[in-house]
Amino acid sequence: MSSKIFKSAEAAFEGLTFDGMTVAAGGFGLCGVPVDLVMALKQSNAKNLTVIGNNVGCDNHGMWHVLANDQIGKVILSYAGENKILADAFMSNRIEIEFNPQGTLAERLRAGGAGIPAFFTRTGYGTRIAEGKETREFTDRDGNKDWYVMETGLTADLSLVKAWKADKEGNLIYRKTARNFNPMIASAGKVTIAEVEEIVEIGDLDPDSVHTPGIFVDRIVLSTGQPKHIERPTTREKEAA
Amino acid sequence: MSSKIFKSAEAAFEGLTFDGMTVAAGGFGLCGVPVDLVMALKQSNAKNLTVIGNNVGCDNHGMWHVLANDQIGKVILSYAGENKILADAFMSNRIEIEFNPQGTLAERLRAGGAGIPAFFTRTGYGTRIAEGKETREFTDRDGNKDWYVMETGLTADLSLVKAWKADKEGNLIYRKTARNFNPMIASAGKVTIAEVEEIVEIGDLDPDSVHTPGIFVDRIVLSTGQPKHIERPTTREKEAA
Amino acid sequence: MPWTREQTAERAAKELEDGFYVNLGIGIPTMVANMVPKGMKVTLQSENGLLGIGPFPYEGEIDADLINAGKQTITDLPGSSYFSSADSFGMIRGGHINLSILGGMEVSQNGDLANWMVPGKMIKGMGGAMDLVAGVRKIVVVMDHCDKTGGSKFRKECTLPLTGKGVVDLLITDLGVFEIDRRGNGGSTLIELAPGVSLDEIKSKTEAEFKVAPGLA
Amino acid sequence: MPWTREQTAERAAKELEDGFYVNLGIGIPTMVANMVPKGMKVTLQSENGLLGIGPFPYEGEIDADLINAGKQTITDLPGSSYFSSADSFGMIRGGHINLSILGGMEVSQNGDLANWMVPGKMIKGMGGAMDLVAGVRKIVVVMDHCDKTGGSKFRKECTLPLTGKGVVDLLITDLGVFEIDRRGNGGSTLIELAPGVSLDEIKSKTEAEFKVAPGLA
Repeated sequence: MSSKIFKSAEAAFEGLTFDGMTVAAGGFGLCGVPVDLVMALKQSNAKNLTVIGNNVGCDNHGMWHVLANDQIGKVILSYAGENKILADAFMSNRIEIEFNPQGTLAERLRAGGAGIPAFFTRTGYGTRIAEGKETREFTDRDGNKDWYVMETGLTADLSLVKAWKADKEGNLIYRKTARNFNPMIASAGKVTIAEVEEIVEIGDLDPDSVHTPGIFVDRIVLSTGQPKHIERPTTREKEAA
Repeated sequence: MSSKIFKSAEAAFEGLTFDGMTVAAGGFGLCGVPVDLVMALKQSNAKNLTVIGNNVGCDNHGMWHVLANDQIGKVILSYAGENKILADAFMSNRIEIEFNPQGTLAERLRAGGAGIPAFFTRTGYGTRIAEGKETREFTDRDGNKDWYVMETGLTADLSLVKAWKADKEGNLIYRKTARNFNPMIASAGKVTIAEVEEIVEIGDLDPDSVHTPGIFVDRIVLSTGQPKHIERPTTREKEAA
Repeated sequence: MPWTREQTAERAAKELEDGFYVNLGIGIPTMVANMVPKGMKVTLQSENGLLGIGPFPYEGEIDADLINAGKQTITDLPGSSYFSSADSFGMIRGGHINLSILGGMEVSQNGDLANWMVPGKMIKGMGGAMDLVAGVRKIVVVMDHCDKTGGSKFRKECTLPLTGKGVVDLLITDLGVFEIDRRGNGGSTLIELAPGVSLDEIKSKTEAEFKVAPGLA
Repeated sequence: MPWTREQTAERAAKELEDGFYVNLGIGIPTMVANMVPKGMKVTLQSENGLLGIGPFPYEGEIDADLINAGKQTITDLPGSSYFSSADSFGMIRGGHINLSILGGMEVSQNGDLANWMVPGKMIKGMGGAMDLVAGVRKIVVVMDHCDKTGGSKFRKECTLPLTGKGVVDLLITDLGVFEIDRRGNGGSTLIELAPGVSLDEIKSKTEAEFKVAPGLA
């Protein structure tokens, strides 16, 4: 009986990377990013990657390191802000960016994981996003006729996700808004590696509360516990007593 | 601030039913069926209903009562077994049955709730289920070309679901395999009523463990606690000590 | 006198109704969060996966795993729920959010909205804006009436790339409020003027064609 | 001598591999659950929303909220997880289940399967069968070689309405085992004979065309 648990991010990467591969990584901004796995991707030095994620890191953080190492040929994302290297590479045509509406990107990844090759969405109809895509009219539940755009499912050769807890079956539980794109990305990978803050014993997770069933997770590594960065720490004043 | 909590299934139905309406109800066999709500649907006496569900009750249970009361004109389901009235009505052309593969039905309801008017699935290609539907070839993640069938999203005028626990926001948690079709049906209703075994205080549910966020639930009723029936009670012998 | 940013937000807050689920964009729309009338229950959604946004945390209580769509640290509330981005946009696309209040760069008289890119400049991306305008039941756009050079941002046709076509229901600027009949092809109607703003002034500053509601003419 | 039901199930169990996620149909396939070799980890999925099916419960410990796709009461295991029908069939359709073992009424030489309806009889419905054969990586069908009147159920073309077109990878009958190259159009190949069953016998009882693996001829 082979174990899904690997000693380190590097060990978990063994045999998985190749030039030209597609890698999907979870996270929204700096929240819920598998930072150790992303650094292992950098260390793999695999080139000409297509990277899928809501964003590809931001200055000095996350997937930015892989970008700065000149490993990425194309990114599929919804948001490219706060990332100077990406902006420079894009403006000088050294990288291809495929912009996706955030919900469309999330749904494309879910579809890829769920065996849905294509679906229709109203999002983006009549905009640049719909150019070159099939469009079609459907009637919604209120009887309104609207035009919809056909979008395709997305899968990845390798998916990297960040979770809060895992058990040894690979069942995952995410924490608060660090869940974001991770569940769909876990399901969309041919191989999925999960970086987690805690590995618990079989039976310690409530089976009704598992977010990602272990079937979607091939390898698990315990996070090295790098501090979590925050893009925009925002607080309020304590009211006077 | 109006409350989502109603005193009884009958009270929760007020103003919601009309002849010719579409009603979706959760449950798989007799598991996870909103039995009080289904009886309230019977009492409403609304006629010529289209009913969506994995099955429409089985002999003497659940939606069978609504069927026996001659309220249903069409059913959209994946399984019609163990239901003599349905079989008789179907064989004598008194009811229309639209058979759906179970996964296609589940996905159609999810799609309806998520604003996806249509999607493609390999399920049913080359079978009777695909007759009259658009088909198309796509390449999967392994490079295999396959033919897929276009299926449409489903919504309902009224959705009836069964959950284990609800808080006053309408956040729902289901229990074990009683979850089944309930989450998608909750999302696919113009109006959704939840029948629950326990109503807890705001803040008593772990926000990371909510299955159906309250946004999908309009009205909540506490179950009257009818005994849960089991179609095929199956046990094993205790091993000798 | 044109409305201030705060007054514009207050006008937008009048679109809230009891029991509404609402998504607020960045900037003036965010200010609406603090303007919910007493006794009214409004639940705020953050499209990165939270229903029930609470106030900003106290210092020392910030949680890196709990941010809003603008990447600010926030809190949750009793009765909140978390979900994935796919489920979040299922909510949005499926029409379950009652109202979204968003900023804009340009709005056209038939309800087109442009608010995501300026050609020639680095594109940050549309994030969730295209999904929100396509899916949310009612779209309210809040923006300055004119750009920095005095040009009208409420136009016959948008000149910038669109975020959505025929999606805006209500446009609130610092000069007034326009209803847009985006489904019925009834065009735009001026329904309110900021105090001290004349019909002539708003007409002279608007490229879009619009009707004027009775009582304002 | 043809294989018994138990022996057929045992042959099907040889398709299990360590770490596999497996969905078992009703009847003979269900028997495979008890034939997992020691030391091999196999996780059983129930398409109504459970990964990690345990044994049947002891009397007095049955739970109406915990059933399998055949509506029998079951148990879960440490490490199990529950999910919705949409997520369950996402797993199935998305190719995450390694193996499904199902019963059949007819199989064709190119891998078509019929197992859900007989025209003129009441149709119970296909339940999850069409999704399983369309989505699971490897489909093994277990069925009697002949019907009650001695007619071949392994045919050139199915006569009954299909459950899936070109979906069966391996057919195990009481007389032998056939590999079907459903993607490569390589047709069917007899790869095993039940003990005491001759090549002539299986040929005489089979309508489908098939090659014979070296060593069996």
